[in-house]
Amino acid sequence: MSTRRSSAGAPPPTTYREALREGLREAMHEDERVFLMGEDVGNYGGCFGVSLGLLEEFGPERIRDTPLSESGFVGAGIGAALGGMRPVVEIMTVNFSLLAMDQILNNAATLLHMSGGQLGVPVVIRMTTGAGRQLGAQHSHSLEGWYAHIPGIRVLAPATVDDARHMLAAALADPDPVLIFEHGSLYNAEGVLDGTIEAVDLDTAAVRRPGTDVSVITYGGSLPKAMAAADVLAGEGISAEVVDLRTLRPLDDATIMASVCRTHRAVIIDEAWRSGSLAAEISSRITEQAFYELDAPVERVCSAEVPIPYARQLEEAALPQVATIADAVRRTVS
Amino acid sequence: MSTRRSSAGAPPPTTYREALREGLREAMHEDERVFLMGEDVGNYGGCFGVSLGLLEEFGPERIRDTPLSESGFVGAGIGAALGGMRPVVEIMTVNFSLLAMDQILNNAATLLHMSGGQLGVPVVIRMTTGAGRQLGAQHSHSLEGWYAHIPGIRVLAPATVDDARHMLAAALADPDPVLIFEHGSLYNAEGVLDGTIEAVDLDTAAVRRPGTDVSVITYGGSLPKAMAAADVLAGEGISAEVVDLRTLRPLDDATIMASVCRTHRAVIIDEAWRSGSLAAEISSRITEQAFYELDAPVERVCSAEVPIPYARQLEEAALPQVATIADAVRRTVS
Amino acid sequence: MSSTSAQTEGKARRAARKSGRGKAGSAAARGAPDSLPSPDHHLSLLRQMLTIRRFEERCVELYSSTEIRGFVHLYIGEEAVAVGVNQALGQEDAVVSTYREHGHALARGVPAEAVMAEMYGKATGCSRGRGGSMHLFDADRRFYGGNAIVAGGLPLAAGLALADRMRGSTHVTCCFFGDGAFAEGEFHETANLAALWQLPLLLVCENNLYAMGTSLAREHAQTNLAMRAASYGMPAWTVDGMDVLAVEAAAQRAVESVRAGNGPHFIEAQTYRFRAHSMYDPDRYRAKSEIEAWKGRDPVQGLADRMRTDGRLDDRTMEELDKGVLGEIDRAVRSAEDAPMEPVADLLRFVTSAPGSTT
Amino acid sequence: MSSTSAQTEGKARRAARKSGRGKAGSAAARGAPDSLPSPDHHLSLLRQMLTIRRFEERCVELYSSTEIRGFVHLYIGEEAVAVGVNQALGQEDAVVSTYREHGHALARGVPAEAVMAEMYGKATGCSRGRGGSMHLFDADRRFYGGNAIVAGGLPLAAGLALADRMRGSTHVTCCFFGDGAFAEGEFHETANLAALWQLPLLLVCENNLYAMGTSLAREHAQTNLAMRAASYGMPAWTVDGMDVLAVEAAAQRAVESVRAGNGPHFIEAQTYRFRAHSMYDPDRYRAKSEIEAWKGRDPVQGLADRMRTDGRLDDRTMEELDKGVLGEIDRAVRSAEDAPMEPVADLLRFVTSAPGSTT
Ligand SMILES: Cc1ncc(C[n+]2csc(CCOP(=O)(O)OP(=O)(O)O)c2C)c(N)n1
Ligand SMILES: Cc1ncc(C[n+]2csc(CCOP(=O)(O)OP(=O)(O)O)c2C)c(N)n1
Ligand SMILES: [Mg+2]
Ligand SMILES: [Mg+2]
Repeated sequence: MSTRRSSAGAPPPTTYREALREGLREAMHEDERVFLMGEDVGNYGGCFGVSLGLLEEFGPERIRDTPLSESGFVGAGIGAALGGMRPVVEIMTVNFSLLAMDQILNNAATLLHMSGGQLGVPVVIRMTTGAGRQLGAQHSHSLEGWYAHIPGIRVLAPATVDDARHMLAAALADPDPVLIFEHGSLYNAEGVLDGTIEAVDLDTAAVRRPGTDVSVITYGGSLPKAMAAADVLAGEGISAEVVDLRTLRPLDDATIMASVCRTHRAVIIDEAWRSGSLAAEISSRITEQAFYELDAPVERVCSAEVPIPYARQLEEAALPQVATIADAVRRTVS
Repeated sequence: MSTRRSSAGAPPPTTYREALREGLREAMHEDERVFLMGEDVGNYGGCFGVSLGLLEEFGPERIRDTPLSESGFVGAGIGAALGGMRPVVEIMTVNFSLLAMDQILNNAATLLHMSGGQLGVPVVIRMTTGAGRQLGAQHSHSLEGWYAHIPGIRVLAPATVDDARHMLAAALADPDPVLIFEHGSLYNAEGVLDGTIEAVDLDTAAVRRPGTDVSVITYGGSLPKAMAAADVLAGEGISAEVVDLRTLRPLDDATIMASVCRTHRAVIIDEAWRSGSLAAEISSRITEQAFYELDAPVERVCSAEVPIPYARQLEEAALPQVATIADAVRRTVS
Repeated sequence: MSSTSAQTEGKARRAARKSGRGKAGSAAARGAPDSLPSPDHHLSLLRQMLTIRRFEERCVELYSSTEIRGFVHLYIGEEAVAVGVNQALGQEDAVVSTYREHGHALARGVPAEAVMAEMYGKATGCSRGRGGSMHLFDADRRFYGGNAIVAGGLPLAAGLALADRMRGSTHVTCCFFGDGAFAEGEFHETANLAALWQLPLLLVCENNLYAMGTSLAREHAQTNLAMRAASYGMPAWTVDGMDVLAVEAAAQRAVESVRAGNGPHFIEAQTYRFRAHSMYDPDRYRAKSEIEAWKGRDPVQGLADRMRTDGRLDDRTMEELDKGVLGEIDRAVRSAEDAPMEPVADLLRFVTSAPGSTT
Repeated sequence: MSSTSAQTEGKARRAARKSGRGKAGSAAARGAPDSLPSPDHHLSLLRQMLTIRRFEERCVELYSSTEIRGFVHLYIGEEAVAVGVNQALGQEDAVVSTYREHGHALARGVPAEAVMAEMYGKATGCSRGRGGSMHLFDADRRFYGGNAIVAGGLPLAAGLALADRMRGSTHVTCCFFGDGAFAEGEFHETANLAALWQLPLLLVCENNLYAMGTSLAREHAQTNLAMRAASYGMPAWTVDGMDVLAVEAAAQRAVESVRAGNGPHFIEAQTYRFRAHSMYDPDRYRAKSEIEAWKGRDPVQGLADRMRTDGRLDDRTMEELDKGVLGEIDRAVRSAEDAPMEPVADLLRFVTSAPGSTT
C-alpha cells in the first residue's frame, strides 16, 4: 500500500498532477482489481492530463474510456465495486457529477446500510473542483460541501503534493465509497515530495502553519491562498495558524477545536457559495463545541453568491482571495 | 393574484393537500400561461393526490403527464418558462430531483446571470420532501438545504394551510425560478384557512408562537413538532418562541436575529442530516450577526447521519422528535 | 444492428429445450435435450409462482392490519417473469431488481422468512429491517436488491457484469426493470455501455403496460421496446410474460448466449399487474374490463390448467401444493412476529463498514 | 417507426428547391421554386462561413496573446452546418446550442462585435462578459446559447418548442448538439418527450466523429445515429455536413415538415473539426492523415470551388469578400478592446431579476 523511497539526495520538485498520476500507477501495480474508468482517461490522457501515459502502461481494459454518460459509468463503477473490483472512477469535473448524483447518494452511500451491512461499495470517485480559470458558471462549481453532507461516504480534498501522492492508496484501502476532489488550480502546483511519508492518515486534519492569534481553517484550492495570507499577516505581527482539513467528511473536530482553543478566534476559508457551505458546518461546530473559548464570532470567507462569471475581474471578485482572507483575519483579531 | 373570500360564518377546516390544490386551481384560472407538468399529475391525480380532479377541469394540455425522465421534463419546464409560459413542474419527491439537479442548477438558476440579464426563467418546481412514513433510505431525503445553497433561485417550504394555499401565486409572480418543498407528512394535516389573507409575502419568516426564553427556529414538516415541543415546555415554565422560516432562500435574517436578540438563545430544528444542513447555515449566521447577544451556544436538532431506515423504531430514532426538541431546548436554557 | 424478433412462445421453447446449458441453478431440465421438461420441473415452477402469489396476498392482509408499512408494490400477475427468468440463472449469477421485487427475491431463493421479517422491519429480515419491501438484499445469493429509484439499478447491473468479465468469470448479471424505467436516461446510458463493452448482462424489461398511472402509449413515442433495445445492437425479443414456460425458454436461450460471450441481451416480458401500483393507489386509470381480461391469463392458473390438460396435475396435488405454500408463509409470518426488533442503539451501524473490515 | 433515409445530397437539395416555405429568415431563395438559388445566395453562404472561419482564426491569435481566456472550442471545419441549417430558420424560430457555438451565434446573426466583446469579457459582450466563449446569448434573436453541459441544452429546447406550440405559434426550435451528447441520457429523454408530444423541434446532431478524444466507435455501440433517432418514431436522416447546400436543403425540408406539425425531426450532419477539441487539447488521438483527408473537404473551399466552376466566383470577388470579412473582424476586435469592463460593483447583478421586473 505504501512506497518506500531512498532519501538519498535532494529530490526534484513534482507537480500535483504528477503526484496524482504516481498514486494511480502505484495503485494499479499493487492491486490488479484496481482500474481507472471515465471520459477520456485513456487515449486523451485525462481532461487535465492526470492519467497521461497510463493507457500505454496498463492497456484499455484497465484504463477504460467511457462514453458521455455520467450516471451510467459512475453507476457501473459502483456495481463493479460491488462485484469485487476496486474501480477508480474519474468524473471530469464536479459540475458534471450532478448527473451522477443519484448513483452516488442513493446507491454508493446507501447500499451498505440499506442491506443491513451486506453490501460494501469500495469505489473511489475522483473529480476536479473549483473556479479561478475563467471557465464560467457551469464549469466553476465547488460542490464538495454537498457531498460532505452524505452519510456513508468519505470526502477527501488533497491540497499538497504529498496528499495528492498518497491519498488514493488510503482511499482504496477504505471499504466504503471515497470521493476525491482535486482543485483545478492545483494541477500545476509544484512541491517536493516528502520521501519519508509512506502513507497518509485519512482521519486527521493537518496544521500547515502553526500560529497563536487566529485559526484559519481551509482545504483544497484555498490552502495556498490561506498560506499566502498568513505570510502577509505575519508581516503585520498577526500569527495565523493554518489548518488544512484534508478530509471533509468525516471532519476532524479534535484538530479544529484544539486549534481554536489555542487561538480563540477562527476564520474559515471555503470557495463554495457562502450560504449552506461547508464553512457553515465548521462554524456551527465551533460554536457548539468551543463557544466559551471564542473571543470573537467565527468568520467565513466564501465565494460571492453568484454563478461564477467569466470576466476576469468579476471572477476574481467572486472568489476568496489573499487580500479578502487577510482582511477577514484582521477584523477577527481586532 | 389573490383570492377574495367572504368571511361570513366559520369556515370548515381544509387539508394541506386541498390548500395546495386550490392554489393550483386558482393559478390555472388566473393565467392561461400556467400549466402543471410531471409524472402522473393527470390521470393518476398526482402521486400524493394534490392534483386530483384538475385533469378533468383543465384538460391534458395543461395538466400534462410526463414519461419517467426527470432531467428531460424539468429541463423542458425551464425551456417552456424561457419560451413565455409559466410552468409548474412537479417532481414526485425530492429524492428523484437528483436526476434533474443539473437542469435546476446549471440552467434554471444560472441562465439569467450567465446571459447578462437577458433570460429570465419563471419556472416553479414543486416536490415532496422528508421522512417519517417508513419509506426507507431512497425515499426519505430532506435535501431542500442543498437547493437553498444555489444562488439565483428561491426556495419555499410551506408549513401551514395558509402558506400551502397562497405560496404558489407568490411563486408564480416571481420572475425567477422558485422551488417549493412540501413535506410528505403534512398533506393530511388540517387547518382553517385564514379568510382574511389574500396573498403571502415570500420575504419574511413568521413567528408562529411568541416566547421569551429561547428561539426555536424551524420550517416545513418540523414545525408541528416544534410547536408541540413548545407546548410541553410551556408546562415546565419555559417560554419558547417558534420561528417558521417559510422561505429557505433567501433567509430572513432580520426576523431570526430579532427573535434571538429577544431570547438570547436559539435551537434550530431541521430534518436534514446534521452535517452540512441548513441548520448549520442558520447557526453560523446567528454567530456572525448576534454573537454578543448569545447566552448559550446555538443548538441544532437534526436527523441522525444515517440513510433513513425502514423499521419504525429506527426511523423514529433517526428523526427530530418532540422529545428530542424539548430536550435540546432544556439544555440550552439551563 | 441485430434484427428484432418477436419470438413465438413455442419456437423459443423448442430452441431452449435443445440446449442444456445455462441452468446451473435448476436441476430439473438440465442435460435433457429434446425431452419434455419433467413433471417435477413444472410442479416446481407452479410452486414458486404460487409462493409469490400467496406471499403477497398475505402482505395485503398484513398491510391492512399495519404490521407492514411504507410503500409496498405487489407483483401479483407477473410471477411468471421472475420464476421463468430465474430458471436460467445459476447460483453464481447476479440479480439486480426494483422496488417491486418480492417475486424476484423469492424466485431467487431468498427464504420467505427473511423476506417477511424484512417487511416487518425485524432484525432477522434480509436487510436487518433497514430496507423494507423496496430494499430486499441477499449477498450470498448475489441478489443485489431492491432499488426504489426507477432505472437506478441498471448502471449497477452493468458494473456487476463488468466486474465479472474483468475477473474472468462466465457469470451473467440479470437486471429487472419496468416499461417506465425504459424512458429514463439511465436505461439508455446502460444499454449503450453494455452493448459497447459487450458485457454479460441480461436486461429483462417487465412491460406491464403502465408506469404507475401512465399507460405505455403515454410514456413512449415508440412502444415497441424490444425494437428500440435492438437499436443498441443487442439481440432483443419479446416474450409472453404470462407464460412461465415461454419466459423460461427465452431466458435460457438469452442467458446461454450472454454466457457464451455474445454481449448483452434484452427480453421484453409482456405482462400485467393484477393489483394497483402500490397499496396507496386507488387504480383509477385502468379499465375494469382490461384488468379482467388480463386476469383471464393468470400465469399461475395458466400453468396449472396446462398441467391438468397434460394429465400432470390433479385437484389433490394442487390442494396439497397450496397447503404447503400457505404453511410456509404461515411459518414465515410467525417467525417474523417472534423475531426481535433491531435495537435503536444500532441505528448508526452499517453507515460505514466496521473498522477492520478492510478487504 | 419512420424509416431512416440517408439522403443523398442531390436528392435532398432537389426536394428543398421545390419548396419555398420555411425560409422566413433568408430572402435569397424564398419563393423561387424550381429555380437555382441566386448567385447572391451562394455568396451570402460563403461570406457567412468565411466570417466564422476568420473569426475563429483570430480567436486563436487572441488566445495565444491571452486576450481571450477560459475554454474555447473552435468550429473550424464545421461551418457548413451552422450556416446551412440557419438558412431554414426564421427570425421567430429559436436556437439552442452548445459550448462550440461561435458558428451558431454568428450564423444566427449575433453581431461579431458582440461575440468578440464577450470573448474579451467586456460589458458590450452579448452576455455582458459573464458568459465567455461557451455562453453566448442573444434573446432578441432567440439564440438561447451557449450550454457547457454536454446534452444540457436538449431538454431546454424541448421546452421552448412546447411553449411555442402551447402558445399556438408555428415557430420551430432548433437544437445543435454533438455525437457525444447522443450518448447522454438527456438526449434520449428529450427525443422521447419530443416525439411523444410531437413538438416542433429540429434536432441537429453535429457528428464530427469525436467526443473530445473518444472516437464514435468507442462512444456508441451502434454508430448509425440517424437510425437510432428514428427508433423514437421521428423522421431522421443523414446529410453531408461539409456541403452547405446539402445541409441547407435538408434543413429546409425538415423545418418545413416540423412547421407543418409533423413533430420533431432529426438531422445527423456528418462533419469534422479541423482543430483540436479545445485550446488545451494537444490532439494526440487523431491520425494526421485523417485530419488531412477531411481538410480536403473544407466546406468553405468546397463552396468556393463549386462557385468558381459554375463561373459565379472569381479571384477578385473572393479577395474582396475575404477583405470585407477580415475588416469586420478587425472592427470587432477593436471595438472589444475599446469596450468598458463590467464594473466589479455589478458582480451580483442578474443573479435574480431586478425588483419590479415581474411579468
Ligand atoms: C426516478 C424515479 N422517478 C419516479 C419514481 C416514482 N415511481 C415509482 S414506481 C414508478 C413507475 C415505474 O414504472 P415501471 O418502470 O413501468 O415499473 P412498474 O412499477 O410498472 O413495475 C414511479 C413513477 C421513482 N421511484 N423513481
Ligand atoms: C455532462 C458533461 N460531461 C463532460 C463534459 C466535458 N466535455 C466537454 S465537450 C465534450 C465532448 C463532447 O462531444 P460532442 O458531443 O461530440 O461535441 P463536440 O465537442 O464534438 O462538438 C466533453 C466530454 C461536459 N462539458 N459535460
Ligand atoms: Mg410498468
Ligand atoms: Mg463530437
